[in-house]
Amino acid sequence: MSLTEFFSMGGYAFYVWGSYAVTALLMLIEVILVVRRRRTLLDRLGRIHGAAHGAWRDGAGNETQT
Amino acid sequence: MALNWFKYSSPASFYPLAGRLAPWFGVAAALLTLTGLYLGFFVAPTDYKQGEAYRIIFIHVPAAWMSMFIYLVMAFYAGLGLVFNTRLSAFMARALAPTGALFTFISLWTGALWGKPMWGAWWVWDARLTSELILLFLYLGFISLQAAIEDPRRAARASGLLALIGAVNVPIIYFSVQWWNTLHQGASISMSQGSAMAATMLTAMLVMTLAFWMYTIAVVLTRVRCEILERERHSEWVAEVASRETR
Amino acid sequence: MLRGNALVAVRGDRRLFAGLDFALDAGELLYVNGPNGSGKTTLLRMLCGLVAPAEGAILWNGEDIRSVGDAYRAEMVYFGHLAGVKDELSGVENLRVNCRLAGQDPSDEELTRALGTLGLRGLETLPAKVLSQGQRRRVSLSRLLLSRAHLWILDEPYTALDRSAVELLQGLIRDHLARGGLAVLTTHQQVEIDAGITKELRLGS
Amino acid sequence: MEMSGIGLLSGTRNILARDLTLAGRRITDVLTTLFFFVIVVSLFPLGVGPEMNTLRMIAPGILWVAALLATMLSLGRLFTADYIDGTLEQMLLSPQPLSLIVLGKVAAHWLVTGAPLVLMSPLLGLQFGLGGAALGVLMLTLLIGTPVLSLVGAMGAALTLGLRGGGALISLLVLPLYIPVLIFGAGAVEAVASGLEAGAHLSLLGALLVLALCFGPWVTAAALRISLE
Repeated sequence: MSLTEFFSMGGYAFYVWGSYAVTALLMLIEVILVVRRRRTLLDRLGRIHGAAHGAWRDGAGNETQT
Repeated sequence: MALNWFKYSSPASFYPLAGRLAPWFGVAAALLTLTGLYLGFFVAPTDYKQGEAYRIIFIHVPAAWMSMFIYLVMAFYAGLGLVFNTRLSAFMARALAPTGALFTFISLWTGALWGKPMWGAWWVWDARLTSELILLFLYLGFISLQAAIEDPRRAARASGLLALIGAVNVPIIYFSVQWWNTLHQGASISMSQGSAMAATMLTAMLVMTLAFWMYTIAVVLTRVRCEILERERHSEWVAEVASRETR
Repeated sequence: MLRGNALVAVRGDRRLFAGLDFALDAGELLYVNGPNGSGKTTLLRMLCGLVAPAEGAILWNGEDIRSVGDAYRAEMVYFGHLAGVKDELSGVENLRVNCRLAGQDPSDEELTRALGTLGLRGLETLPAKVLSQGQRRRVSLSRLLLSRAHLWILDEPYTALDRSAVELLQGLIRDHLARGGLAVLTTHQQVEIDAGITKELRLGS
Repeated sequence: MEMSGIGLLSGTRNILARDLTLAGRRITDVLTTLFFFVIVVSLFPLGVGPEMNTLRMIAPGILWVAALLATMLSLGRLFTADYIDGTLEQMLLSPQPLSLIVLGKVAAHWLVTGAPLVLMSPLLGLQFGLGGAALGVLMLTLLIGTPVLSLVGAMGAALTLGLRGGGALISLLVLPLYIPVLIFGAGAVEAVASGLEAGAHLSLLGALLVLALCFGPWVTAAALRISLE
């Protein structure tokens, strides 16, 4: 089986690779989002605990965006 | 592994445990995915009826299974949180929802891409696809309700109750959709009909399912760690963690 | 009779109070004060069983109010910020609905008399939407007159009441305490109640 | 103690009577739901075309979906007024079981929204060329099905109480749960219209009603306690 043959998937390349590509992409996005959420969270917490304890309270929790 | 359940049901002690476990699940997910893809693309034979297009099932079916499993696990944690008032269970339910919705969407997407070459239509009102669509609505309802409530305690309890209502209704909805489908003689997407599934196909599918599980656990553990940090940000131990991990 | 043990209240992310203890017996008034946002209303809603304490327990005759349930609610009346008066119903109808919710079924005569005592004679059959804010509070307060509850929980009851209504309400509380009832009260007005034993609970200090 | 003499269902009856009185004095609310139902159903022929055979075929689905939407529209009112004026708080503090009070409220809701739909449906069915037997079954399915809509809708209304954008949210929560009722309800009418038996549909619809009656008020009561905390 040649490489082109493999990628053509017997004429169903669009459907097969479309499925796999979107799945991979969505999972990748989810991982990136989760990792980024963790980074920003730790970043904020670190800044707060460097300063006064509890500066980051009240409201929706999205202030102190210095 | 003799885990002391009660010790790890407190967020403060679950946090480091989850942190140690998550990378291992991530590695397991990657290895299993590679194995599954190898089996699916190079070992499993071409289906004599559907040609190469059938290879979509190696993600379609596992994703569909995951979407239902995750809903059940989520409802289980939600129930636990409501009955025993444990915060960790509520965090788990909340962390599971986005991944569950993701798999539901993937199963719908791949279902459409599979249906087009097989039935000549992007969407057929097949019982399974329809149920999957409704499941997506249930996930979205859960996520939106949680997002709409500001008080974290009310959000956890209200969405927990909603997850339980959903879990009771899922079998009823599934049964009614099946009934509706047979009455209207709709198309049925089924692998088992006609083509007997080769053992290697089944193996590849199971390996991919396992890979999705490992992925889910890794992502959910990481997300639950974020939840814990956010909710407990005023406590002493979070202050310690923050100063340790940001350095 | 009513005990609070090591109560902790959390609202959203904020800890309103912690380690709060109090005890209240027959004929005693608990006067809860503190600045805005110190958790007065939360404490009172906790005492009703509407809000669960984050930690600690509230005991009625030695039993947790959460396990006593309906029997506790039968012995308690709560008067909060919201009047619980329907615009479309008349004074008598409003009072009757409220009494029935509390498990009582007073006659028309009793209802009219209660409303009359609160200075609403002649207005009993008008829909509540034509009444003033103060008059609506009076309609709502009239259920205290018919209530046989042992425990009164009153959150800012003097709001929107005129001088005479405040005096009337003070009289009601005084009589209630004299009969051996219990009352929990928050208020911003400086109001003296010269009956029974008054205990004070300061929040937010 | 004072409770003796007043029956267990007195809480249900009192609230039912009160809500009916209130609905009587706010009659426009009742009519709004009914008119909505009539208008939505009447729009379909304009969109689909006046071909009677097509209309007859889609009639059960349209009438049922319109009934679903009309019920949805009225759910926002179920607890909101009582929540805003503080009556709901008093209901939670009542010594009577909250689930029975909820049952009274749901019964009133059905009487002012569901029941008029049931009565109006044969007229609309005629516009779509449904025959006598089909009209009868249409009424019967709505009679059994609309109480389920009220009972299930009450759960959603209780969960979204006082939230911003509650109206849109409630449809997202409740509509998926309405699907079985829609399937069995419309299915029964369709079966009869094409000369088949509808017994199985009707029994399943009845089973849904029993299930909703047993658990609905209880779950709604739990949701109300969560929402008012």
